[in-house]
Amino acid sequence: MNKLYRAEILSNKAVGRGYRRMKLKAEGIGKTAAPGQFVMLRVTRNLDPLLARPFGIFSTVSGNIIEIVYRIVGRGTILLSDAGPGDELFMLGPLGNGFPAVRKNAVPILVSGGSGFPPLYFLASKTRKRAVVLLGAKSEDCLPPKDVIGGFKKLSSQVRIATEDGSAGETGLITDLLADVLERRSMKGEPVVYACGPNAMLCAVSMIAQKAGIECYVSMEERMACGVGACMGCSIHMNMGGYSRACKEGPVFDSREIRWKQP
Amino acid sequence: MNKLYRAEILSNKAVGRGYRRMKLKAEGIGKTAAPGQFVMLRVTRNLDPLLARPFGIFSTVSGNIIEIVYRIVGRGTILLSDAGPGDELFMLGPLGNGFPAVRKNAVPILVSGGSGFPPLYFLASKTRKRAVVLLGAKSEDCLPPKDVIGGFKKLSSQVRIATEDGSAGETGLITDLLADVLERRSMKGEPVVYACGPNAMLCAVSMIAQKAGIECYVSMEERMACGVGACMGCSIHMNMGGYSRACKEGPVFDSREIRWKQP
Amino acid sequence: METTVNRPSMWVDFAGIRLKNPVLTASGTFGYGEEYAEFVDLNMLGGIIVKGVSIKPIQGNPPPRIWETPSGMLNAIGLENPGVDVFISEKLPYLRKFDTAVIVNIFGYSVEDYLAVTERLDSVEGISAIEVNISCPNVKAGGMVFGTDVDASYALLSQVRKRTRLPIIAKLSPNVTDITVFARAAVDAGCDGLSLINTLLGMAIDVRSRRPRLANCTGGLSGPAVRPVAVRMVWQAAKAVNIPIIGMGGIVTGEDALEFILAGATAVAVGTANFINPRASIDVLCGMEAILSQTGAGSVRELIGRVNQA
Amino acid sequence: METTVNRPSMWVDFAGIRLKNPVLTASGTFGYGEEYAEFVDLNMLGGIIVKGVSIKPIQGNPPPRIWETPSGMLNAIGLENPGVDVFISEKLPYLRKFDTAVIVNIFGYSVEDYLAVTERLDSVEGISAIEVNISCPNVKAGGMVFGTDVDASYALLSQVRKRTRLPIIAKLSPNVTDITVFARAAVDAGCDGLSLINTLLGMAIDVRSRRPRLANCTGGLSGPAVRPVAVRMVWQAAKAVNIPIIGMGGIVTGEDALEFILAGATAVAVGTANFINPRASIDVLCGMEAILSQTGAGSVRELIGRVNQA
Ligand SMILES: Cc1cc2nc3c(=O)[nH]c(=O)nc-3n(C[C@H](O)[C@H](O)[C@H](O)COP(=O)(O)OP(=O)(O)OC[C@H]3O[C@@H](n4cnc5c(N)ncnc54)[C@H](O)[C@@H]3O)c2cc1C
Ligand SMILES: Cc1cc2nc3c(=O)[nH]c(=O)nc-3n(C[C@H](O)[C@H](O)[C@H](O)COP(=O)(O)OP(=O)(O)OC[C@H]3O[C@@H](n4cnc5c(N)ncnc54)[C@H](O)[C@@H]3O)c2cc1C
Ligand SMILES: Cc1cc2nc3c(=O)[nH]c(=O)nc-3n(C[C@H](O)[C@H](O)[C@H](O)COP(=O)(O)O)c2cc1C
Ligand SMILES: Cc1cc2nc3c(=O)[nH]c(=O)nc-3n(C[C@H](O)[C@H](O)[C@H](O)COP(=O)(O)O)c2cc1C
Ligand code: FES
Ligand code: FES
Repeated sequence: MNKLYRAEILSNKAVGRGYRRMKLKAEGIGKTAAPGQFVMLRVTRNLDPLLARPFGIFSTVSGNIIEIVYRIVGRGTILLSDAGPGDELFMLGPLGNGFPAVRKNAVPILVSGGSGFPPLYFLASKTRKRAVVLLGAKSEDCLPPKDVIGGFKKLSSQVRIATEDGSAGETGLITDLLADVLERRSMKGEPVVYACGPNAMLCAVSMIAQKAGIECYVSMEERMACGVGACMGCSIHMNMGGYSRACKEGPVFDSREIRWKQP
Repeated sequence: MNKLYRAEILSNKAVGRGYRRMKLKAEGIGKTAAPGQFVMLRVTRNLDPLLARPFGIFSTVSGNIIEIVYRIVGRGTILLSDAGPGDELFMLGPLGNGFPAVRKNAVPILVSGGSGFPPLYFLASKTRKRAVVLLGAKSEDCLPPKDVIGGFKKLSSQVRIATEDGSAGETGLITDLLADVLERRSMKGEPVVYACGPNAMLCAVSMIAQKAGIECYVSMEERMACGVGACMGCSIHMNMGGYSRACKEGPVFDSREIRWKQP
Repeated sequence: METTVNRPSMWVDFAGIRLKNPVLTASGTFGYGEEYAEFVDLNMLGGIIVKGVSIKPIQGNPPPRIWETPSGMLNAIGLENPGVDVFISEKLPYLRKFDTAVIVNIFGYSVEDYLAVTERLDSVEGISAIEVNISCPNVKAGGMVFGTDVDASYALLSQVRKRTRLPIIAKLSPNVTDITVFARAAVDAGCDGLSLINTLLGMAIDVRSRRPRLANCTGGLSGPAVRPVAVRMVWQAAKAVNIPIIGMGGIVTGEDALEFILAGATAVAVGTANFINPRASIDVLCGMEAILSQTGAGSVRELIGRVNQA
Repeated sequence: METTVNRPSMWVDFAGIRLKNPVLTASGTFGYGEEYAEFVDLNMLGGIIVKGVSIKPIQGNPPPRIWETPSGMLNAIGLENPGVDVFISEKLPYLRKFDTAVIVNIFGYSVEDYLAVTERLDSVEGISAIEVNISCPNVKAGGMVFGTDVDASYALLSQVRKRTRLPIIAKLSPNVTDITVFARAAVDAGCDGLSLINTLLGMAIDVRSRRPRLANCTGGLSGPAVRPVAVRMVWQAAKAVNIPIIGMGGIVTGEDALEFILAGATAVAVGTANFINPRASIDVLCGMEAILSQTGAGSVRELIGRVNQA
């Protein structure tokens, strides 16, 4: 159930590549949090910047502690990076619908573009099935922090990296990796794709999955004001027509439900 | 000359009675600062609260370090109290016209109401003449912090305290103290009053000085936006008609120049 | 807390509707109640003004629909809603379970639309009043035209008036030269109350992509940034007419709300603040009570319109 | 810094006045230049729009004159100024020492007042243009009446037009239903340019003393809070008329300024931001240059009105 907390910051450390890792303490938050769900954090007690910021849950350290990993990209995340242990933040969550549970016969393929990895990391750590992890970025410095990649390696059967400029891993797009993995079908069981990243990348990934005729779940990013389904600000265009709310029906959707804007 | 600084906070300590003492480092700020002058401090890098806050200069620790003593009364001063050593603040100053130099034959009588003491403390510490210091407040917890009162005692020939509720010092208004001091004329030399505090109190003080036929200089508080004479927001009604700017012609005025609003 | 020592009386009479307290939630910022029911005991609210409903379902505008601005936000939701029938069959029954006034915000693209929704609602139970939105800046075809043309406003409102026994509240646009003209027109049309302000028409541009931040190009500005404009308009309108006013625009605290009451509002609505704090409406109520008892006021009613001009 | 690699060309032609760059300072927020000369090299500015001058000296309103609001401020200065003669004899000579355009903002309480100031200024050297303030919300007798009545605006502006050879810029009020009507009226009256926006009429109340925060009761809202409204109005006006526009309202950064340029402004003015940062005007200029070169624009002129609507 969604809750409003005054969460206490336990730690807020720079972990490289422009990312920070923040531990937040709030009674019971860790108990219900599921992979793909997110929290809304207010970054100031004043009125500018006004809106709370959404962040995917990266891990549950305990029943009362969650962790987020965020990238400093603007005023809100700069303020967040100024906060220190002991400071309190208004936090709302866990919010939204996460990834569906990984089925017995399924082989999860986690596809992360840019800073889309946090919910996938949570998923990898929560499912017993060893996942195939594909990490893509423009260049090395846009990849997840090293320790996060290390974590993925421990949690998965295989981690493959692609950068567009070849500064790390294989040169090319993450979609190339996905296509390759699906061709080989090296793993036994039903491959299921779980993806998070920029919408253009999610669109491409879902097309590949569709061609391959396999399930694909995507976590969508949209600007949010309320995070609880009230403002209708975070709408995602649906195939059935009309819109769904990323914060309420999403952020995770079956990729086939979404009306993708072809670039 | 006024300067715009990125001042570094050296310390920001609670000193009791709701006050904090902040040391600010800025190249050369201490060299020109005169008693009665003030600085404008921005309390955030964001846009709410928007305006800088004015604070009188309490002391010059060195040519590059000044000190202010501020009371936490609202959002801006709360933010200020959150700042820590190493943080930088946009600072403008020293601003305005301070108290006229204390003449040889003069006996300075410093009259402080509520949180009006900082510029008077600076004056006391800068003049060789030993001053008579009168401190008034509603109740004990509205008096200057203990260490500040201690400082006044070192710097002056006499410190008298009055509280309206009698919780400290003599019971009554500070104007009673002033009247009493002036009656006695115990001190040799020309008494000159230097006052800072709420406008109503400054009005009363100047009336007494006028009756006694002695000079009286008052530091006026008015809301300020720019602090440099551009916005015309801080106007003080003058006897000659029209307005003067507290930030530019003031904050210190000869009390006879001001058109007091009689309560 | 002092506040509980002698709790001030908070009920107000708004056009014959007795509200247990003056704190409502603003249309479009509180859904149909459900979304916030897990954070707020809806029974504590003076009332809920629901998201605008139209005769037919409306999809709304393409995203992006919102953008943050200094102490405010722009929105161009485009009045997405499931239509009045779904509202009545699926949303209203839920709201009726609570002991709070339900005010239904309506709009349309034509006079006929407005009248059809009005008639539909007139026949159902559990509605305290209808708030007629003649001021949505985000619907090209409708809303705004009425809200910024005084004759059109009058014509629309007097027709709506004829179609229902329910109290009707005209929600006015702030995007006008003289709010009092529209306030008087609403009175002449037989409205029982006024709501103001709706959002100010605004725009933001991404200077790198050179595109508007909203797919709709322009949107409605709300939040604390607009409060001074809202307080001024409520003050002007309250001096001009004798029907009660629901004041809104940037209310975040009880102090903010009392500014509107002193300016002449009988009730207030909390909007954007719900987004940054789901319990904002309750915090506003408690804040009002605290200040009232600190200042020794026996009831909130004493303060309505009581700003004393020096 | 990248910016210096290939510096974009920043000059603009504003109604025949060549500005070395599009960054001006807004009337009433930069005094007559002196106050900020110790922080800013005035030669770096595209121009200075001076504090409004009237035919006779004006004392202005009693204090308090200002109040801070969320991301903005209210002011009711009441157009305090020493009068046009003192301006010409004491302020102008100082300004003329700098290599920057001097635009004189004027106002009055009657048409005659406006015309008298205009004629007085027409005869002196060193003035690039006259900005006619028909929109000050803080002067009961004058200003606003013209600014919110299109016929009065037209009548006033066309008379002013006849009294001077100098380019005249109409400073429009944002407190109107349709800005384009007033923009067109200014064009018809023979104005050479437009300035918008002036402040939005607002109000704030001290809920404990129950008094308005400003002695004048209402005041003008300025600062970042109003920017979305200002950008929208500049965009609407730019589409409606072909004379150049000085865009202003909440500009704090170069990015903010470029929003106005893309919306259709040829130049911009920095106002309230000067108060929170005396070097704001220069920071805005540098910020614009930086973004222009990052985005590969050769000149600021390329961007004027170039917002592309999806
Ligand atoms: C469901 C969800 C989960 C997310 N999880 C993470 C995460 O785990 N780690 C992480 O680093 N980032 C995550 N993001 C993106 C994160 O919310 C933005 O980076 C952040 O809001 C930027 O705020 P800012 O003030 O620093 O940037 P600014 O650009 O200054 O923000 C301006 C406005 O745009 C909004 N905004 C900016 N970028 C985004 C974005 N990508 N998505 C949605 N709104 C945006 C902000 O919320 C704010 O309202 C997530 C976004 C969503 C919707
Ligand atoms: C020349 C001068 C010197 C001052 N010196 C000191 C000092 O040495 N120590 C100290 O504690 N205080 C001093 N003050 C008062 C101090 O500026 C205010 O306490 C402070 O601005 C309060 O800000 P806030 O945001 O916490 O309060 P808020 O009430 O939230 O402020 C709201 C607005 O009102 C203004 N404001 C509030 N109180 C005052 C006030 N008393 N005078 C002017 N503006 C005010 C603020 O600047 C802000 O714009 C001085 C004021 C002036 C004009
Ligand atoms: C996201 C959003 C949606 C809104 N939808 C409606 C609506 O459907 N009908 C309406 O009359 N007003 C609508 N409004 C306007 C609000 O009801 C309110 O008048 C305005 O936001 C000012 O109040 P605030 O500043 O407290 O938000 C909406 C406002 C927002 C921010
Ligand atoms: C303190 C103050 C004084 C002003 N005085 C004038 C004036 O004399 N004439 C005028 O046309 N505009 C005046 N303005 C309006 C500004 O020129 C500008 O149009 C408005 O403030 C919006 O810009 P900003 O948000 O950047 O301040 C004044 C604004 C402020 C804040
Ligand atoms: S963010 Fe408000 S509905 Fe999704
Ligand atoms: S604060 Fe601006 S003129 Fe004094």
